[in-house]
Amino acid sequence: MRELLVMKNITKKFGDIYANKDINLIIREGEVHTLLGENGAGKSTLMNILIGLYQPTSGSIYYRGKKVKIDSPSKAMKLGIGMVHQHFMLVEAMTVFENIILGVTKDSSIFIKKDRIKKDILELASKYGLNVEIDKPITEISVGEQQRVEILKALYRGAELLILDEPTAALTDIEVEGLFRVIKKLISEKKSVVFISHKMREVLEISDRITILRMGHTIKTLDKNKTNAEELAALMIGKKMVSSKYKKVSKTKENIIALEHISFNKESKHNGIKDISLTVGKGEILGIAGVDGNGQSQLAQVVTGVITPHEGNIYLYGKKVAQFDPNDFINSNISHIPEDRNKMGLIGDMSVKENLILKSIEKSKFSLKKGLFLKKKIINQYSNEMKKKYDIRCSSIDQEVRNLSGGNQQKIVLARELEMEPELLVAVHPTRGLDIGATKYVHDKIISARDKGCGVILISADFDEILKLSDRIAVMFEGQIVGIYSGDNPPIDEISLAMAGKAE
Amino acid sequence: ASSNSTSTTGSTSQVESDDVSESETEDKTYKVAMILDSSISDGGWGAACYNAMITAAEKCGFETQYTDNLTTADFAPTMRSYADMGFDLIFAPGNQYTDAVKEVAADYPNVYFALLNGTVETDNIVSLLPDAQQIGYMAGALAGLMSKTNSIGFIGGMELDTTKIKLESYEKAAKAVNSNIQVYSAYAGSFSDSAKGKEIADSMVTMNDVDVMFGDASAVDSGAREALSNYENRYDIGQPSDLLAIQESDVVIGSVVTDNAAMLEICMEDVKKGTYGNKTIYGDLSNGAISVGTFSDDVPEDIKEKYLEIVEQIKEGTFIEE
Amino acid sequence: METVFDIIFIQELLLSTVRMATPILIVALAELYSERAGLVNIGLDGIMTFGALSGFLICYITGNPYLGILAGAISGILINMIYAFCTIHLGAEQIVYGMAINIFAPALASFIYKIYFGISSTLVQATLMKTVPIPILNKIPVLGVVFFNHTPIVYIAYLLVPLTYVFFSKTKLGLNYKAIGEFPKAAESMGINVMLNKYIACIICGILAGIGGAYLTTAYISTYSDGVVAGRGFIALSAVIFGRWMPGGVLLAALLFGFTDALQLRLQVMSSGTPYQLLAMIPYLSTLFVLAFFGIKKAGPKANGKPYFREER
Amino acid sequence: MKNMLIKIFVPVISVLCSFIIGAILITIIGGNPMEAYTYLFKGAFCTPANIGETVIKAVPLIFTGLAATFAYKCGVFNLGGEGQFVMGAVVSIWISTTLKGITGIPLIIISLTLGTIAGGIWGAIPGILKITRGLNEIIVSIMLNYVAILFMGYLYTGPLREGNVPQTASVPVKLGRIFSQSRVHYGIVIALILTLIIYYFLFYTSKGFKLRAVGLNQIASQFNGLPVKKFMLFSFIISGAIAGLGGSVELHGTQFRLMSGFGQGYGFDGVAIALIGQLNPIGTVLVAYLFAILRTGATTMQVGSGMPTSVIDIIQALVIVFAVAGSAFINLPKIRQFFSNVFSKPRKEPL
Ligand SMILES: Nc1ncnc2c1ncn2[C@@H]1O[C@H](COP(=O)(O)OP(=O)(O)OP(=O)(O)O)[C@@H](O)[C@H]1O
Ligand SMILES: Nc1ncnc2c1ncn2[C@@H]1O[C@H](COP(=O)(O)OP(=O)(O)OP(=O)(O)O)[C@@H](O)[C@H]1O
Ligand SMILES: [Mg+2]
Ligand SMILES: [Mg+2]
Repeated sequence: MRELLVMKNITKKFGDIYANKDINLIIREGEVHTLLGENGAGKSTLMNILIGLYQPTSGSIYYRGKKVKIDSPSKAMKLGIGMVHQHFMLVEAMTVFENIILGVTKDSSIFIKKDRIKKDILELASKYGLNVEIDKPITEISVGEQQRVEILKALYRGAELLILDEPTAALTDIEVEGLFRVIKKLISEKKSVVFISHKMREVLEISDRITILRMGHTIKTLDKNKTNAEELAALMIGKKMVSSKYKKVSKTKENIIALEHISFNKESKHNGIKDISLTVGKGEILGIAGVDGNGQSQLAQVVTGVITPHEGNIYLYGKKVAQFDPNDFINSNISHIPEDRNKMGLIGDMSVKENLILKSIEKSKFSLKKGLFLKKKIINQYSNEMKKKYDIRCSSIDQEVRNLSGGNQQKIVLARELEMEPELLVAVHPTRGLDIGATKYVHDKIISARDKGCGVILISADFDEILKLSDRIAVMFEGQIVGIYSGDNPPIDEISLAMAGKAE
Repeated sequence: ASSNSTSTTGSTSQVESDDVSESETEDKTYKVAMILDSSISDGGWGAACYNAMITAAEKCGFETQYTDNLTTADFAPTMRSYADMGFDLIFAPGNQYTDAVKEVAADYPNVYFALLNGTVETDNIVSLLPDAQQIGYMAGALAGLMSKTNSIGFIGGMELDTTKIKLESYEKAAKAVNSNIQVYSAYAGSFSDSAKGKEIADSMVTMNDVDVMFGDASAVDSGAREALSNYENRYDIGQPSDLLAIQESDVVIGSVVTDNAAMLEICMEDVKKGTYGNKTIYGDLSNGAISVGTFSDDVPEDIKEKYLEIVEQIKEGTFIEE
Repeated sequence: METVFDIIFIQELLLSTVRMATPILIVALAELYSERAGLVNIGLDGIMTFGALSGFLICYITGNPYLGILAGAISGILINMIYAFCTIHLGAEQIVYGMAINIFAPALASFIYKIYFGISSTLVQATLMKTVPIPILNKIPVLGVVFFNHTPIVYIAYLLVPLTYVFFSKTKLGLNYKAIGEFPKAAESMGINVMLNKYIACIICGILAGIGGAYLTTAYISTYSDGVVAGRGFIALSAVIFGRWMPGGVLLAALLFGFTDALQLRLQVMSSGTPYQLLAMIPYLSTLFVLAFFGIKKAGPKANGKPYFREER
Repeated sequence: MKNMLIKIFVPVISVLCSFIIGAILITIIGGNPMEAYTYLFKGAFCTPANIGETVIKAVPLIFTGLAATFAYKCGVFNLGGEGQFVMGAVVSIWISTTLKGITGIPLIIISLTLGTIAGGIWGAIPGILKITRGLNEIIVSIMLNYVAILFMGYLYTGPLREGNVPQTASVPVKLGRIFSQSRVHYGIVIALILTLIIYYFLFYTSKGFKLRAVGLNQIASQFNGLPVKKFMLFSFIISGAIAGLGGSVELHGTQFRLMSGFGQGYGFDGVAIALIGQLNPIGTVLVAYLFAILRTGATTMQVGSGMPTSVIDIIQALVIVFAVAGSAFINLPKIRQFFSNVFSKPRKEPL
């Protein structure tokens, strides 16, 4: 196979930090090349250099044998490089259609020839099986669909080299299968794909070759057929990793929370929840399985007091909730790992320290007289303790969390929520975007919280995760609970059908 | 620029005594400064006052300086700076400066202050008081005589006391010469928003058929004149300068001229003689501080004559008995 | 006295509304273009003042008001480049630079005027732009006078509204432009040149705000004095928010300001007993009431006011 | 250490730059820059009286600057400082001239307190409209500025007018002067104490911490149990109250009565000062003082050198332009990287 792209000795510094150091990467024509590495290893940075968003501190890029300087994304587009970014690059105020044609200069007309372009896009979409509702605003489509829009965007620009930075992080298994079909179709057309994922199963399924990055360095490039999951994991984190299997428990009698006929309907019929009744007992994990976009977010927000249900009641420790206010729920020992850590969980411009004590600053441990005096020393000491205990990798506890990698950000949320010693933990996509080490870490923590008697509502689009952790599994479809199954030897096929709305 | 800054570092409470002795020597160059809250290039009040100072200073041999566009909070500090800098006379053209003048004057007994439209008399403050009533009467009489529609207008900038007196006597005088006269008035809320002046005049003409206007709002008045120039037979009376003597206009029919220079001259002479203080210099028709400006051809001879007669009565105080 | 609902009264009121709304409309459109690219510019008053001065000056020198408008546009660009460089390239606080322009530009204008014209007891007059009635249309009763008997700048201002609408919702460039104010990083990753577009936004803003100022001194009145702009820039700023960042809305807002101000002046003339300050509050209070009644939750372009650097996360 | 150096170095360079351009300008119009700047320096620092004038000038700017700082810290854009400042003064003058039977310090205290409350109420209006009706606070607070100023105009020409000048009566009791040589009054003490209180509140109490959190990320704050709307309203009210107190202090300390132009421009000055001071109360005070130096110095410079007033405004604007550009410049990612390359030991592995 011919070489399509060569990155030679790429180095990128951010401030004092080397995000990439002397990285070498060769992409061949018609291959799926996977980048594997821990959170913060420098994968996204390297790809952002390739797409022209970042300028490398040093190093050179060769495309089809010619040395190129990619100084802007439009330059990359001209070369035929397209990228689906880890964080969606979608303009929320616009429709799917507008997002796809943004910045495209295919024909010279000033006006947008809507009907013709739409036809083109829909043709392209059906060719690759990317099903999108083209006239909907971005805010009204599900995460999975947003992902498809991102891919369509790149394809519509005619990418020959498509970079997919963690495209599967927010997708369900069914959606992942769809994505892989797209990738295979691209490969069959002699196009190349750079694929980034933390999920070993996917990596082994789709890749041709795998390059491992660790701490900004290239460790090794391997042939998929000549390696296995254990070797990859070991190369990635620099040591052997033991995967764990968790034991399941059965439901106790004591309910922590009980939902009775809860309904919430905000905008569209897809966006709400309907007549949900659930209980979560002490020391059990209730997994909520379902295709993302079936009301899971609303469910999580109802049980943490962020939104007020329109109908139905919630009982906490047997007492009816009168008023929905996040603070009351926090005071009732309910912890929340929200679905979007940047938007909902963390104050990006505040320090690690400040985010760690965001909820507990007025506790007598950290302050006197209702917060009139803060015990700064104790706060510092506590934060450093947390940094160690939860292995939060940051330059200091005073670093702004905005600048941390996703995994480390998630650890801060986890530390804050678990240190409250909650009686109910609501965890939404707790490992989205995390590497295998961090994922295992989060799983261990959730299990140990359960073992201490905490009830857990685990909402995840990752079916494997649900199966691995849940003691009971509830399936959500279009805002309703369509079935509850035991987590011990669950009927996987039946659940899958239920998730797709095909339960009998 | 000033050259004798060496002796001006005196503290607020007392100006150093050698300044005083210096002021008694003959070859001293006297200096006058003016402060202003609007712009001296406003083509109205500010410009008129500035020009008055220049004229008077040329006659009396004073050096001049000015600071314009001041905010209220800066009145006093600016005058202090002038006092510190060795200025002999400070000209504050408006009664809005009264407080600041009083305050600074108390701290600088050897610096003299001339307060236009003021009502204060102390050892070092002299008030200059052009007779606003006479100005209003003169404008009102001319407007009343000239109006064919029996509607006349008035635009004020801000509700200054002098403005209110002018409006009041404008109305009285107009009614005295033509009992059918209706007076319309409005305030622009500004001395500089010419566009608003144009709108006000326009609405007065179209809505109330006003055909003669008088204004006390500087640059706003020039906007009003522009509106009037769009119509036939609509006139404006100018003040405080003799507008037709400076610029041609098909709208202005005459001006009520206030000669602040004459009053300032008296102040400057007093400064030189060392007899400053404790008086109010009235400006009116009798001492020439107020006078009739150039007429335009639109004013018929008979009206002109009649008007000059009335002005004579105003001067005598017999026009409208109070 | 005439009745309030006299037809002439209404015609004159509307005519006055159109005239008074025009400078606000032009400048509000300037701000619209700026904010759509994520740049909040509160220096409109300053740019207008400088536009007013240079427009007047050129009109005075050449005797041609149209050259005056052109000069206003060019000087608007020049002044706004300070803002552009500091906020786009250096990512400095936009509000501060707006403030700086509001101090700087009027001072410079005042300075130039004094140097050039000296101090005279009347304001210097230049040529006033003539109205160009639109044939046939201006014969329509009432409306003909109200809408079709103005200077070309007025027509252009009102034409800009549909043009702006078409630009933002029907053209590719407009779509790309909007994306910059919403999510510059996404726009950049789509191959749109964010920096360039932001500069273009500043140029358009400078041109329109400069024209808005020059309009005052060449087409509205024919004199310049310090303070001619009289806070219209801030009203325009409000009009953009009021108009929900849409050209049609901005037009409505400008007309509302113009209408209430025109009405207020007429009320003053009619009722000399009422303190004028209370009547002068009408435009501001009615804006507040209209807003409070309808309530707008729209927040405007998402990245508005935020600096953008390509390599920042 | 290196940060401190840069932090001091850059403003100095920026101010120097603006002075150089100013000097060129002065030379062009035939002035003598050295002489002009000497006056500037003298005007601001030379005598106790001049230093006093500078402090007096800084007082209202500190208040409006703090008002803006407080609001911005909570993420709300209060552009209504001027209106709140004016309303504070309006209520103060009304109370202090109509309240019978109370004099001396108690009257001042009552007057200042009610002025503060008035500012708070005026500030609450945009806050309430924002959290209940979703109105943009910028437009509401700008409209309220105009209303407040017109209302003040109505009062001093109408009901509260005294004598034949359109202005109110003078306050019966004035804030005392601290030194005999200058007009500096106790307002500066109030301003500085307030600064410390705000500083302590924002950075050393839990409520201040939460308020900052709300200012930085409202959604996350809501998810983490912070009462977002309450904090926003609270910060509007406090911001307005600070400005109102400022108006009241200015009235009792320097102006003594209301007249045309009272409080003009202080609101926007405050916003600029707060932003240049990096939304830090202490920074706000320093920048307010710098503004005051420029202004008192500028008055003397103008008076002494006889240049048009506008030249001074131009130089002032240049100082702002350069000072802010300077600090923005060193905060540029590229420049920060350059500095870190120069100053720090190379080769640091990623985390
Ligand atoms: N714009 C930036 N400014 C400063 N530091 C950055 C920036 N982008 C990345 N970094 C740092 O560079 C390092 C590599 O980040 P990068 O996002 O490339 O990691 P990654 O391998 O994609 O991780 P993940 O799996 O979490 O996506 C991290 O330490 C990160 O904090
Ligand atoms: N994989 C998919 N294929 C096709 N359509 C999908 C897919 N996933 C979701 N959708 C559709 O996307 C639409 C919008 O979903 P959306 O995310 O807005 O709702 P939601 O997820 O229920 O709400 P929330 O985000 O609060 O969970 C729905 O019509 C949903 O059925
Ligand atoms: Mg990444
Ligand atoms: Mg969802």
